[in-house]
Amino acid sequence: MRSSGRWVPLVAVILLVGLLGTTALGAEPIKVGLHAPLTGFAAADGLSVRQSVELAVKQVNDAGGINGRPIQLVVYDDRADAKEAVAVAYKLIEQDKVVAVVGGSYSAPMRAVAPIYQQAGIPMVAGFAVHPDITRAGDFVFRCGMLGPIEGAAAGEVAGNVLKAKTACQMTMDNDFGRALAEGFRKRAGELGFKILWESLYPLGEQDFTPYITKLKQLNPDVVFTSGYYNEAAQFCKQAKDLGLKAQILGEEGFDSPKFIEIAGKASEGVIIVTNLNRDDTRPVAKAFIEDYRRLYKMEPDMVGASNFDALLVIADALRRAGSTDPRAIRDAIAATKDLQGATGVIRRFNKLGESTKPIQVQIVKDGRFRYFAEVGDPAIITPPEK
Amino acid sequence: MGHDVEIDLDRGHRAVLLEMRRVSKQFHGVRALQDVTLSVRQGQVFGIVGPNGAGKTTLFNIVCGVYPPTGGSVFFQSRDITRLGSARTARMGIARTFQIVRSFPRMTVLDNVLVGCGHRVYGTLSGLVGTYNRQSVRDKAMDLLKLVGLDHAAGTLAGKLPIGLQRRMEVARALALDPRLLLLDEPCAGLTFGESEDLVGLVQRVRDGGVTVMIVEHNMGVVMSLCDEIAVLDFGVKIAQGPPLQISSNPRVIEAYLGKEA
Amino acid sequence: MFWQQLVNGVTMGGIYALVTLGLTMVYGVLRILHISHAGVFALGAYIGVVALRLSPNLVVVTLLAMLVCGLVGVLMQRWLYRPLLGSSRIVPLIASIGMFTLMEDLFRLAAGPYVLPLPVRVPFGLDEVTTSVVTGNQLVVLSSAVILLVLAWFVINHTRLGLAWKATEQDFETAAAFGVNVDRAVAMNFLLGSAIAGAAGVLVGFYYNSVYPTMGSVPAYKAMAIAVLGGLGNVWGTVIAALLIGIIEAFLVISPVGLFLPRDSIAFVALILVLLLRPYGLFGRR
Amino acid sequence: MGLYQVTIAITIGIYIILTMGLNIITGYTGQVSLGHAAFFGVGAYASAILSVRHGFPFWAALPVAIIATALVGAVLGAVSTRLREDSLAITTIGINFVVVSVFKYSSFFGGALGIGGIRYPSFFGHMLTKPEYLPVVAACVALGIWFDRRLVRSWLGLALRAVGQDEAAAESLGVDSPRFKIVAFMIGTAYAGAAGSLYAHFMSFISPQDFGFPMSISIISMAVFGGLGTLRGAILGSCVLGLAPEVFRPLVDYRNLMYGAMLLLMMRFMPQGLIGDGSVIWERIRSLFAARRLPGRADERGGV
Repeated sequence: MRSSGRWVPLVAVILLVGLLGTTALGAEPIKVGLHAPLTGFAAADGLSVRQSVELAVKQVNDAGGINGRPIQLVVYDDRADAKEAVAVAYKLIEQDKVVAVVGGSYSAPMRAVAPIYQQAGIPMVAGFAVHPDITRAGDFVFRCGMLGPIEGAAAGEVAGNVLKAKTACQMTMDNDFGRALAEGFRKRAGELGFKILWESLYPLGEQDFTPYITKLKQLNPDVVFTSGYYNEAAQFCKQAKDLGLKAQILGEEGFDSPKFIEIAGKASEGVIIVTNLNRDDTRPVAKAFIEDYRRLYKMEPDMVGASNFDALLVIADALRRAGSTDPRAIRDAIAATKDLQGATGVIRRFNKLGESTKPIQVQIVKDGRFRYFAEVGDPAIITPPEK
Repeated sequence: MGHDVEIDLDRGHRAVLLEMRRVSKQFHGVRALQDVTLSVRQGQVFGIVGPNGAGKTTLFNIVCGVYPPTGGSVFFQSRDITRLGSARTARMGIARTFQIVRSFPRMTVLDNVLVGCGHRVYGTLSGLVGTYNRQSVRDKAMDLLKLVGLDHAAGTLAGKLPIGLQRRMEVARALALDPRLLLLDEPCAGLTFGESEDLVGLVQRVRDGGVTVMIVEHNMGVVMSLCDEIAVLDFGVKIAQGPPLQISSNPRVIEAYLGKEA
Repeated sequence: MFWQQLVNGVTMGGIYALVTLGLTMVYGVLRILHISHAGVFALGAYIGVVALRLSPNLVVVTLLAMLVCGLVGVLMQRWLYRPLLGSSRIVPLIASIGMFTLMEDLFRLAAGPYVLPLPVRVPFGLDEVTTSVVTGNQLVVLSSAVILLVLAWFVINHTRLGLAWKATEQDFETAAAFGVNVDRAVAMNFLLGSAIAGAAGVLVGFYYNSVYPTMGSVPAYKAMAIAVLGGLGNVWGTVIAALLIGIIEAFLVISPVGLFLPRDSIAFVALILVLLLRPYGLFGRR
Repeated sequence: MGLYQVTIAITIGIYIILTMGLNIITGYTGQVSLGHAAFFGVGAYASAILSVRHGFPFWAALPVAIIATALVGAVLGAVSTRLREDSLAITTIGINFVVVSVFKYSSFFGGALGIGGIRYPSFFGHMLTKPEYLPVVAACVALGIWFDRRLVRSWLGLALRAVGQDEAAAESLGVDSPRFKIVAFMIGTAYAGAAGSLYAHFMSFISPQDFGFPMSISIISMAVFGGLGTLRGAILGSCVLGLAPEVFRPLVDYRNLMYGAMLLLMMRFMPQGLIGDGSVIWERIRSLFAARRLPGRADERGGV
């Protein structure tokens, strides 16, 4: 051990010079933090989030950054665990001194860190986490994605008015995401008057849906609204086709991933989902996101990535308008966001609670690709609660 | 299989400490003990002999309450202890050693003996919180270790001692219960002649201290020199009981041990 | 509807049996809770994905997976468990958990966090056969499970190796005393147990057409519960317990009880209830 | 000390209390519990419900949570007396799964959404901030250490270790092991209850998956990593494995890999744990002390 001791001071000097060197060249970077579940059960979503936000940063910096200053992204893995997310939050605030944060993780960690960012006065924009309490933490917390109940209500709207279903069943994934969606769907079904024959609850990570489908075949509803992430969704559709379930399968943003189509194969044909990424979107921002993503990462983008891509755009747009990196100014600028062109649609505005209002896209799988099917823009459904 | 009329040599001048009435025990159909009746008097060294698998250790385990008999009952100081668990029988004053030595390997020899000293406290709640390593208790434990010649090894971990020394520690640990009855399960197994001699001396000192001893042993030399009375078990049945001389000449005992003459 | 549910249950039971079989065999011989067995199960699925490049035929892919997983099992036993036999019971358990976490992350780093499909070609187009009660895929899983279980039954009950295992199970020293090469017997035990787990990995990867890094985590602990439920070390008790749990889950999940009791804890609830009545499991012995 | 360091210190303090509790159950009394996180959860939920729904202040919620958890622990203790080592280990896994699904399924426990709005303790009207919460946790850790030292020196501690090392021998010396196992579980789960309460008030929001089986694995890994059966091992193990995720954080993608590898190599090459009884490092430390200490001290009491 002793011999290497002599080298340590020398190496340290070289490193120091190196660091100083880089920052001196470009204008001082603006540090933005990112939470993402890069390992653990949610590693796939973590990778989509990280790749999409890094793409957004690249696009912003290529276009001259924020009045000449580049955005520097600081990413930490929270394994979708509340304890780790709290440690990540303080590290971002105190050590990395970020001016704003993209909340790209699941509901439990995001909910645990929202009050921390509120107290520290650092604006956070959550991507796809659906828990209602996240934005209730205070005025520094915003959300780009949809609220569970709103998305569920949109699915109810599609089932009732678009598909004219008379009977439906719900296959609800048993976590806060699944339950929030089921609640929205149930409420909308009540309003539109179609009957829910059966609501079943299945565990996260479930693979064998044959028992549930056998019962669904017996009940034979017009529509089955299923909540789940892309692996559960693909298993459900595949086994439903194998067992010959006739009902129209209606999914949600969890289905929205190329992996769903790849695994479900032929069984994904004709499945309709409510989501917020429209593949046939003609708007340049959405087109650029989809094409750049495919070119850079050689894989299809998904909703999880898109909603966090937008969260970064919201922060970048606010930084430009605020013209300063003072977190309080950034927060005010975010709150004043108006008709921002995002990959997931036009973000009209953020309400007092920090929830965004966006029309909800409805996609259908045709010849192995998501295509436009409908859009739910009725303010009665898509306007988030104010308090 | 009738059993011999019990010859009560002492005409009862010493009280009966332990009595087993028609005790039998079955393990999944195998009859380990069948209708065994015997009584041990205060201050005796009572030997139990018999070929392997005769049910000697089963008898010990029943007396100590490790498991209840399938039939019959056991009395200690004329109190029924048949269904009492091994912990409660131990606290009543029945101590034992094991055929295969069972020390607390990761505790020091001293701590091993101290576990025995706690018998007054284990039944209570308040007593449990007191510190166990008090001077008075440690002195008592050290005296016991001196008795078995292990006071020099008090600080070493029991697991590190050779088997012979662990067995001696087990005796000291059992004596820490201040027992009225001490059950020794093949204490001489694996010992050298000299070590067996020491053990005989030790048992005699224990007996002189007023402790009644029951001993299961194959080493007939030890049994003959130590025991006042001997019971012989064969296939779970008591085939003879009496003083050593009378037992060694009993034809049925010889037959059980050496098989029938051709 | 009843028959279809029964088939659903038996299919899941078959999969549980294949995963749990290796676990019980290993426990029988080494008395070790081999949690990284589920890592071997997932490894089998990943070998399946790699083997697809050589040949799309399910049988070829399964055999390759069995071979590799068997060897990995033997390596684990040699390198990890044998040196730890002396230490306290909990140490191999924690080492096995460390190994399992390590394997899951290695899969993620090697093959990415995403779910990979396993589009194998099934001989005689068995998977296209679909009747009202049994789907093609279920037929494939059931037939493979039967073949593998019969293979295991034959090895355990009718070969010298199986006899050696029974001897080693009773007591290491006495078995060695009677000329059983204990080391080789234990290694072969791991070989067969791990190979079957590898095959189960391919089967599950095919049945759900999905292979992903954490596919082993639920089977890991559910298989443990089933192994104990069947009586630790009792191979056939475990297979029966696996089928029972598969069937109970299929019927319980769609009943109102399903809303209170999540599927994955049914095995544990059953375990706790049985253990209170029979501390050694349904068919276990002292 | 920034809030980042305070957060880590509080988290490690909570881990130490959990690991000390498990060390009493598994380390001293030899009853393998792989479901300790369930009791961490019982303490957290008890404290959360008492403070959010019934307005209990932290100082009242903590003791009640400890007692409630100890009672639930007694039930597990009773179960453990009927089971043998391996089936007990698996059953504790089962209990972990079942307890978490009770939290997740019943609306009383807030279901999958968990419980939020758990207030920080207030001291004479002043609500503690996070840095001021650290001394509260530190005090609980100190109390836990003091109680452990008292326990190890008491007859109860001696009896527990006897049961842990040879149950039949302990029975033959008057120790009725079922009763003592239940007491061990009660004490160990009481520690977990305290940790749970501290965790709930620290995070101000708890959800079922915080108390799942992976958490139990972390706790037992810390105890075994430091050296099972020793207080010093529990403390060191909690610090090392508690800090590992932060130390490895820059290795963003390889964190889980390093954790698994560390556990595996540790168990493979140093089964006694870093500073457990009989471990190379501890022997060297002791020989260091022994050299300086007056030779001939009669005994070496149970693992410090």
